[in-house]
Amino acid sequence: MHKGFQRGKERVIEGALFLCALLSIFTTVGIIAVLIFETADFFGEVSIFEFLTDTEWTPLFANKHFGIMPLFAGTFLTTFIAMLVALPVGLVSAIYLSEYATPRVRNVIKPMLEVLAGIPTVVYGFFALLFVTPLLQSLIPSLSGFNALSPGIVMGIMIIPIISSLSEDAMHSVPMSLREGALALGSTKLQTSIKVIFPAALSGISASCIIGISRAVGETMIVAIAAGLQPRLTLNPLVPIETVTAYIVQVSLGDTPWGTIEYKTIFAVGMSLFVVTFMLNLVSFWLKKRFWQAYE
Amino acid sequence: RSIIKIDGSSTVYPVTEAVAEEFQAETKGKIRVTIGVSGTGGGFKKFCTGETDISNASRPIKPSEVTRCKEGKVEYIELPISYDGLAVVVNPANDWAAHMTTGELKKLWEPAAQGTVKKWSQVRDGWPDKEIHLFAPGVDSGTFDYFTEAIVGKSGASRGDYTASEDDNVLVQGISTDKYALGFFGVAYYEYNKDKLKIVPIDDGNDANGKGPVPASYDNVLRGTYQPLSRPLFIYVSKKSSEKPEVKQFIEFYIENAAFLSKDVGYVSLPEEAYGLISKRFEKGVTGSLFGGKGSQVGVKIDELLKKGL
Amino acid sequence: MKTAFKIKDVNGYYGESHALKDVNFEIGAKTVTAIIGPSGCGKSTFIRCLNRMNDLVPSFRLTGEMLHNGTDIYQKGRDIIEIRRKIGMVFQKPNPFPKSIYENVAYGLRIHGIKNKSTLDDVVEKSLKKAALWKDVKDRLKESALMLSGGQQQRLCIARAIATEPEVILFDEPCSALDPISTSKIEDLFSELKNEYTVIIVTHSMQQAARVSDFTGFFMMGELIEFDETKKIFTTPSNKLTEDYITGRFG
Amino acid sequence: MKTAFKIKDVNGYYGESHALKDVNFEIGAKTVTAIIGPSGCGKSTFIRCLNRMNDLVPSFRLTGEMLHNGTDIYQKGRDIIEIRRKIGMVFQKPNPFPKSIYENVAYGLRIHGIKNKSTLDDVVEKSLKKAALWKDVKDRLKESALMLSGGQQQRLCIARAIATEPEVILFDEPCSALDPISTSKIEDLFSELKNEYTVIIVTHSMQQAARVSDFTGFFMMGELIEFDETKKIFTTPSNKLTEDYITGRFG
Amino acid sequence: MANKTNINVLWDKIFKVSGLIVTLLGLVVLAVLLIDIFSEGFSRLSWDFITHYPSRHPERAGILSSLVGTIWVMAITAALAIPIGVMAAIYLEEYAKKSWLTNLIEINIANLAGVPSVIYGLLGLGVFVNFLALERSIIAGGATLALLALPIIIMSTREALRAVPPSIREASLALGASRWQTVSTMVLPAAIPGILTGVILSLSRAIGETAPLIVVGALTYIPFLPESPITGEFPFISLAGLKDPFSVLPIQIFNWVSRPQHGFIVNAAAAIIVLLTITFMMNAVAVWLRHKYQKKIRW
Ligand SMILES: Nc1ncnc2c1ncn2[C@@H]1O[C@H](COP(=O)(O)OP(=O)(O)OP(=O)(O)O)[C@@H](O)[C@H]1O
Ligand SMILES: Nc1ncnc2c1ncn2[C@@H]1O[C@H](COP(=O)(O)OP(=O)(O)OP(=O)(O)O)[C@@H](O)[C@H]1O
Ligand SMILES: [Mg+2]
Ligand SMILES: [Mg+2]
Repeated sequence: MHKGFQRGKERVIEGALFLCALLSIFTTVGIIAVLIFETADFFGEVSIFEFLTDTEWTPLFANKHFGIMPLFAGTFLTTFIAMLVALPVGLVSAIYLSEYATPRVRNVIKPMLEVLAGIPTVVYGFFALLFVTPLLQSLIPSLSGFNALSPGIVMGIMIIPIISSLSEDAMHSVPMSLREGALALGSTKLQTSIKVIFPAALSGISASCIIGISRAVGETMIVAIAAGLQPRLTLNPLVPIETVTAYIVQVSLGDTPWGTIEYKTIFAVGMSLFVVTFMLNLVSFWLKKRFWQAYE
Repeated sequence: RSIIKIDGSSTVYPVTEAVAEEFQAETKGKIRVTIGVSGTGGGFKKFCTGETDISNASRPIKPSEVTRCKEGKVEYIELPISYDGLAVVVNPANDWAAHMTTGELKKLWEPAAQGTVKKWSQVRDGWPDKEIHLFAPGVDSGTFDYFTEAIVGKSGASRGDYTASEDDNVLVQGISTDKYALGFFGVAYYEYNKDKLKIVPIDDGNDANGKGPVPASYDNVLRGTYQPLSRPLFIYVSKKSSEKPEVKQFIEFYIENAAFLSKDVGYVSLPEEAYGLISKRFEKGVTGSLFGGKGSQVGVKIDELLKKGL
Repeated sequence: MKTAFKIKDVNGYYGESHALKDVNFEIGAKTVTAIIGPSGCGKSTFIRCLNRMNDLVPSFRLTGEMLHNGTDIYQKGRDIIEIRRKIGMVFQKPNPFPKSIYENVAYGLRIHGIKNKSTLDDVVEKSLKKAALWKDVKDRLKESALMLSGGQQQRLCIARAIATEPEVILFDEPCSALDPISTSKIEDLFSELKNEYTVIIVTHSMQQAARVSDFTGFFMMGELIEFDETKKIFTTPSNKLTEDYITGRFG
Repeated sequence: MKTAFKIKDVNGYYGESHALKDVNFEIGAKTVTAIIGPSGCGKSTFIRCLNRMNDLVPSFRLTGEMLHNGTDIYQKGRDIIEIRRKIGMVFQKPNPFPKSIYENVAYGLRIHGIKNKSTLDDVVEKSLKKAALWKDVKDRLKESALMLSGGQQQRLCIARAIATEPEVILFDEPCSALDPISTSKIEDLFSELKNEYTVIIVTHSMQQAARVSDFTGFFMMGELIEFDETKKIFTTPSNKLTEDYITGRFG
Repeated sequence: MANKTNINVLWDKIFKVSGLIVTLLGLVVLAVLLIDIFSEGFSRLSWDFITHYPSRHPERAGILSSLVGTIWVMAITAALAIPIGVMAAIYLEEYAKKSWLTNLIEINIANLAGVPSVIYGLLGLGVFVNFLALERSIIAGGATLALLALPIIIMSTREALRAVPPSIREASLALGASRWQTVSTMVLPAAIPGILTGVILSLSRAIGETAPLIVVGALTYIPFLPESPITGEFPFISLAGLKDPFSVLPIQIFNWVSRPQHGFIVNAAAAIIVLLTITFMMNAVAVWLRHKYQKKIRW
């Protein structure tokens, strides 16, 4: 009887766990459901072809163009800059904290870095605009007051703790015996870290990078405040741009009437972002499977 | 205890907040007022489904919203509550743009200007041959909408290559650090940042609205001489809610104190007599929009409209 | 005979617990020295001190001197990397890297800057052969080392350690997971190695110690009870404890 | 003699590679069975199949039948937990939990619902004594098991496995890291255990197999070459390969 | 070869220094930010500031309703996101067999981490506010933020679980422990440090969010508090407050920074200090726990 009870309990637990995992699917279904009707409406009025090929995005102007590319260019650009900052700094910090720092130092620095992740993004937005941009302007005179560069950098700073903390955890939990094995062969700490610990922790490190990139793609307030709200098909980081996310908040909190084609753009834009990131995730998942799994 | 639910424009928010604050104090918190800020559009969405009692709006209701409210069986009373002037400003170091005409503003902002009108010298001969940097609220805001309507003649008809921000303080910041900048936003932001900005008086070529260039100021807006860049702000009250005693009490309190409180938060009050008309309008429960449900109109005098609308 | 190591008054502590007590002896260069003793007596602790591996255990503390080629390993300012490069080690629990078999063996060379593919190939093959693993894995060098059996992993770690040709090689129970045939091959390796290298082996197999080593040290409870030529230890030990241990029921 | 296990046409694969080939034999209840064979021949693979431990290796696949007390372990719907509870195991690489020594041994009892402190204390002490570890650790039961020496960890894992008193205990090279004295104690344990339990040992020490087991199976390259009474295997093996292996230079 | 070694040792030393510098870089930015915020807002911090409702007078305005709202919402978010996230991760890492479904879930979770927060707002509006009829309440806001926080918690928890050596699972299972027993007594405790890192990062993110909550219906002006969770009558705990309307600090901050009067900017800075203090306190518990667990285990 006890056994039956135990087995039943296991079943219930597994079921509950499964439901929790399934919640993510429900969330996605929910998001799609929320977006799909308005998106369909939108595409009833605007052709997908125009949406994908037009190089201008001006749905709120009298002369309307519905080309998504400028928004994606903005998102791509800021994300790229953010990762250019966050990846090296985050990973170097992670290695430093995990392999070099004394436990004392690590226990102080790591939580402090994590505070960076908890600063409201509005604050970062103003930091980018009022501090970083002027600073950069003194180096690059041609930099506009609003641009992709400075919010990109600031976003990178915000993401540093995500990458450094999660990667540090991953490296920290690599068994001691591997470190010993490498050191006993005369590796320096750096070699041990890069050639043994880093690959052994690759799964966790790559997860941290994915979270970091996702955070950059989804980040809103920083770019809304400091990047300029000017959709522009460019990869020049020195001029104002607008990202997908900035556009969505702009409209959803603005004065545009509900239910109009102008308003529906945010659903179409949100949906496209969803689809694009999903495809990117699909690719990265496939790459991961293909190249890393073997040595896990 | 009952709750009065208000939502809508962030521009109107400070006035309504001030009224609510005083109202709470007066009623000793017996009647609760909550205010959300989901934009004029978002506000109307909730309003038209009957979720809120009052909607803050920085522009008159638009056709699609009229339809929505009809669908939701919500009748509304439109009440203008104050003016907002749009100040055109430049950097204090700008020693050439002493005033501008509406024609020049149009030349600068119309869609055709995009990519072509790039220098100060193209706006008026003799101005420096330097790149002009434009700052304005986001295309999604009622302020921008009104400006294009007033200057270019069609709402949303504008060049797109200007620096936009949803936060006017950001524009202040941008203009105050850039010698070749020009921008516009609510006059309150000029009033509180006078030391960092220089105002550009505007000449609309119509002497009835004051002869020559007129600077944006409380008095000029109030007097109706700062044209065409003065616009009214509104609250919309659901007819059904207005029958509730606490909402009625609140609105009456609102109209009574709007003049003083809108000044207190940096906006311009409507002319004295207008509030009397508004009060009547509310008492009578006149529904529908003074603007025919078509959105903003330029150059209208509120008191005249109100008289007509009674 | 040259002296490779000179151990002087070494005491080792894990926090409070005294794991090595007043150890004093000398290890000759180009000899095979066996360290024997009951489980938990401090053999691993001792051998891990020789290349400063115990530096990684935060609670560990050492006093006394350990001279290698005349200079103290624990001297301030000593280049630990250099020490570890000269003094290789095979650990008690096999610890292959989560890389391919090939990369495991090539690792030591790569970090020392050798990139030439054919050199690497040669060394990998030679080392795996010496460690008696070549036959098992020659067709699967690109596979993950984690998929090897316990004994194969142990041999892989041996191959990895000898690939870099250090001066001294420390083996912590290298044959514990090996069958007799592999064991015999590894033992042959020891004899071969001692022509050029100093070899120190921790082993719990008395026969193995007797078979392969020139000198034997017997530890008990952290103390070095006796150190002498292997022949002497196994025939006429001078200490009663040693005698008891080696004449235990199991030879 | 009752049959504990009946292995029928068992084939095991890691992905493509064929690790167990057509294995067929029976293991008697309350006997000690030794599995011997060269490193990498499939001993661990085989023994890990007996309590379905290889289910955890995603690439592993098994065909054939493994009957325990007459029912197939791999039958659909079998309660794996029940199987593992009845068939305990000590792994090749010692794998203590990152908990205290006491909790390591008590764990099996706790998960079976035993909470009584004094029962736990008793069992922990008894098991540690049987595993010849009690003396080493009796004063530090609350310390982390990760701080034990290699051999101590191995004995701890033995103590942990016997604490729950399963019907069958599988030992994968249980004495590999042990000195002769500890080994002899563990071997005594086997003889004691077989009065009540079925014991299966993977060992690479021929002497050990000869000393402690009633039956011996010899594996090579995944095949069971010969299975018979230990006496027979070590005196008159019927297969040439077996003979070669056991008469190798090292006994 | 000796040369090579020297170079490598040199690199090692260079890294040791530059690694520290790079690590400190983030802290420098943090310091600049904090100094900036503190110098602006510190003078405004007072008991009055914390215990007053919003006002049009900057010097009289306070954050009471949004502070309480933030605490409520974060409590809900943590209460939902942590258990659900950890459980989902456990399922995926410890139970699920590789199948198209689990692969899909995995990709999907990574994808959800990149969905803009406003869209979560739309989701919360559709599902919690409208479909589940929770109204524009604390529970709807908290649940929305929980969805936002979930992907990070799930992903980091999975990695933390994955870092626990398989041999530990084997040992436990071989003793006849069920999967759940193995997970709950062995794997989970060993993975706690990593899980807590994910919790810290995700809650830190959630606490600063503005847009999704505005969409869900958080208010800006609200001169009263949700019903208190502690009541005078048995059972002394009431969850009625969950259905109350609310505001949160970031919304208050967002509103204040866009007001023309400088006094409000100062208020915003002061409110940011309060928000950061809450984040600190929330994280401090997690950091302390993480530290405690991390010390215990070193494979
Ligand atoms: N997880 C795995 N994936 C793929 N191949 C494996 C895996 N584990 C073991 N093998 C291979 O299967 C064969 C049998 O391995 P097994 O571990 O059973 O050997 P063994 O007899 O226990 O050897 P040893 O005495 O060295 O422990 C070996 O060739 C090994 O490389
Ligand atoms: N990291 C550690 N922290 C604390 N005590 C330790 C640590 N490592 C080992 N010890 C203790 O120090 C003593 C000596 O351990 P050591 O590993 O040197 O033994 P050993 O001779 O190698 O034994 P075995 O043959 O079992 O491997 C043992 O009692 C052990 O419990
Ligand atoms: Mg040892
Ligand atoms: Mg094996």
